[in-house]
Amino acid sequence: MVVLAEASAWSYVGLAYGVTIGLLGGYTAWMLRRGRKIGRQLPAEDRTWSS
Amino acid sequence: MDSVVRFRAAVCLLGRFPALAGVDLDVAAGEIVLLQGPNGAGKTTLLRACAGLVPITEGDADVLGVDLRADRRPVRPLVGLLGHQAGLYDDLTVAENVRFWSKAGRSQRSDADAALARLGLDGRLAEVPVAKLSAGQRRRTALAILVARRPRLWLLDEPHAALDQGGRDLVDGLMADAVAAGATVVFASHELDRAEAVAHRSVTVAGGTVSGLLPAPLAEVPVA
Amino acid sequence: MPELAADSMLRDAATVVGKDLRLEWRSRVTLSQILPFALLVLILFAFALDPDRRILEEATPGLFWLAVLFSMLLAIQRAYAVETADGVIDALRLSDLDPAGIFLGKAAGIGLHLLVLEVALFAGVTVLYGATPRGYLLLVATMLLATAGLAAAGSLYGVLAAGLRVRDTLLPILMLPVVAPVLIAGTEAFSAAYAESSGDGWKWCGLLAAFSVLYLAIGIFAFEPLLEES
Amino acid sequence: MTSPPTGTGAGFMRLHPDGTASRGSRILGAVVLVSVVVFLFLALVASKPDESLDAQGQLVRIMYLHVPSAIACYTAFFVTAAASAMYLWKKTMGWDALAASSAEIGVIFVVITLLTGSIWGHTTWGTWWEWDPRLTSTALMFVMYLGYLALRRAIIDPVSRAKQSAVLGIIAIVNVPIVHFSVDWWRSLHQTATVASLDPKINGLRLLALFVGMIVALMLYVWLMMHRFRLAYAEAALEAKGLDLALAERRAEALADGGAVPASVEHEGVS
Repeated sequence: MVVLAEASAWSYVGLAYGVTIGLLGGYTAWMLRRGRKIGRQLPAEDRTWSS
Repeated sequence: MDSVVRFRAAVCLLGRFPALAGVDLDVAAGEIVLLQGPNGAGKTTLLRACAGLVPITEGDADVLGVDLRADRRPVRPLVGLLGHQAGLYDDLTVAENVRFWSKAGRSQRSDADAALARLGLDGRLAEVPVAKLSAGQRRRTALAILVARRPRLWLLDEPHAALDQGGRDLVDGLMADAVAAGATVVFASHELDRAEAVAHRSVTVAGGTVSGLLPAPLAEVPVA
Repeated sequence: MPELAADSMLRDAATVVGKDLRLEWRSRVTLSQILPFALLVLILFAFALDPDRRILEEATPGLFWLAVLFSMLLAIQRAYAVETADGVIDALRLSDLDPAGIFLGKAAGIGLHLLVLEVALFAGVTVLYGATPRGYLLLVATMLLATAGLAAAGSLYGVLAAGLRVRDTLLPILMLPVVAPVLIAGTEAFSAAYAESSGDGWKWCGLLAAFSVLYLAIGIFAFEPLLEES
Repeated sequence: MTSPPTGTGAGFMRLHPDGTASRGSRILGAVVLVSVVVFLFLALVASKPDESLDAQGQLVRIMYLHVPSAIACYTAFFVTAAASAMYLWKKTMGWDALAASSAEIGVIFVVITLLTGSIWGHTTWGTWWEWDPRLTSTALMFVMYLGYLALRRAIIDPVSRAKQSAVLGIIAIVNVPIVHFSVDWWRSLHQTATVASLDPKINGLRLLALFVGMIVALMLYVWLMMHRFRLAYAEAALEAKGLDLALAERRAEALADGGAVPASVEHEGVS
């Protein structure tokens, strides 16, 4: 098994956490934004959840 | 039960387009009914709905005692549909196509051969691949399949189109024969002179609704 | 006349496969287009890898099944192109044919075409790559079982994609991940058949058999809703 | 971000008037946010690096992402299959929307699983990709569900789309174990270090971090599903709205005595 320097290991860990947070954050932002755009076109009584 | 087709406020969607927007239609057994109306009025969809090919999303629809809203498949073996497309395998010969489709419709081989003869396809033409046929000859082949299957309800979409004089007379003869044998015919046509001569009555299709002499006035259809 | 459902299913399958073979006999699309393509793939593999026979010989099992998969895509597209042209699919829905019978008939048709392709490809790898198998029984069993699985999955995914405008591009991405196990199992079983001892080969045949049975079963039940909507 | 003019609730509970949030989703969202902070603290600060034999050192922290996202994506695809089966039974669009939403979120989690697995693999094998059975079968699963989403995009008719993708959604889950087994057998022939080899050496705070990671991933999945499902539902409702209008327009054609017919209606026979 390849032994890595501490700093190098942390950079891999940081990359993994960064990628995960970035992906989930990006998807969430897209989803919420699109939800508002679609919701705006729909009359409030059809949005059964927002009561 | 004399009613073969009974539609009440039937709505049919093609994707998001309401091809039928509340159709009322009654056809009694033994009738020949002509559907007339401009292109895009919904004639083709109405015929396909009667054949159980497209779903009815609202209203009631009953064909040959089958409730199309509940399950539209049981009606299919009972009807014969001549659509814009002939439904033929290009690489097979005329006789092979007719024999395959009549076998698929649980008809005997003798029925297929008789149908070929009836449509004048039993000679040299029988062994010609469908791809090499003219539009009129394709139409005749499709009609031969219908004849071989002996449907109880004939649904013909522009049956006179692409046919020569002899072919058109043949189609009129087939409709008369079918009714004489106890079947019912609904057909769409633009050739009103010829069509009105053979039809018992005609109804007008427009904007996905039906208005005609009998028995469903447009006023019954809720117009938004 | 009361009739067993299985009987009418098999009879309809026979009607459909009979029609498909007749179509092939008249059009010769598989023989004159797909078969040359399959052999061409073998030649291209040689260009890509090495003219050195040793590498080709070692890679023979994998290349064989890869060539089968590529030609299979064409065979499926051809099998359903004839059913979607000229409103034929409507005629199928209007017919009395049992959808499960249509599924089995199409699968049998695709399977027979695949077997012809595989025999030709086998001759191809023997001549071009110089690979000679040791265990013929294992080889034949692998071919038959893998073909059954590919044909069943192909018949099912073929109708799924059949009605779509993007069918030619969608079919490979739907189909290839699904048949990846066949590629793996076929390759491993062939490797065993080409090696001294057939060792693990039969284990892979078991996987192929399970795959085939599973997809035949899925197809018999799932074909109807797919035919209805395509 | 301007604050919404209207909307229910106050403070952090104030909901955007047009959005897909509800009281429930907002509360769950707050819980998820807090849990994420707790998880990050556990995963990156509190837990010690792996010093055991065959040690991973700090790299074990990648596992706290990799394993939970794998579990979330399997859950998501299982929900897709279950909702697909329910659709075929009940034929209501809600189940279709559920299946579609779950598949999309599942794909996001698969991507995370693959990327974190690959990053971990690079430290261990020195290459970004090694033919590890778990990673390989996950990659195939990823492509399979991309195909599922592609099929959904390719079909316009809502009912037809729902039915066909429901069938595919069920077939896809049946495929997962087959692919997994075959890839497993395939790689067991030449075994190397696998992603799986890590699992047993996790204990103490490391185990806690992994466990909290799983809980957070599943909660996040549920929260995402609440929003994504409502979005899908709103889109379907919007389609249905257009329908009433289209029906009225269509009927008006009948009255417009020989009026112009839209060209799009010309080939109505093609379904």
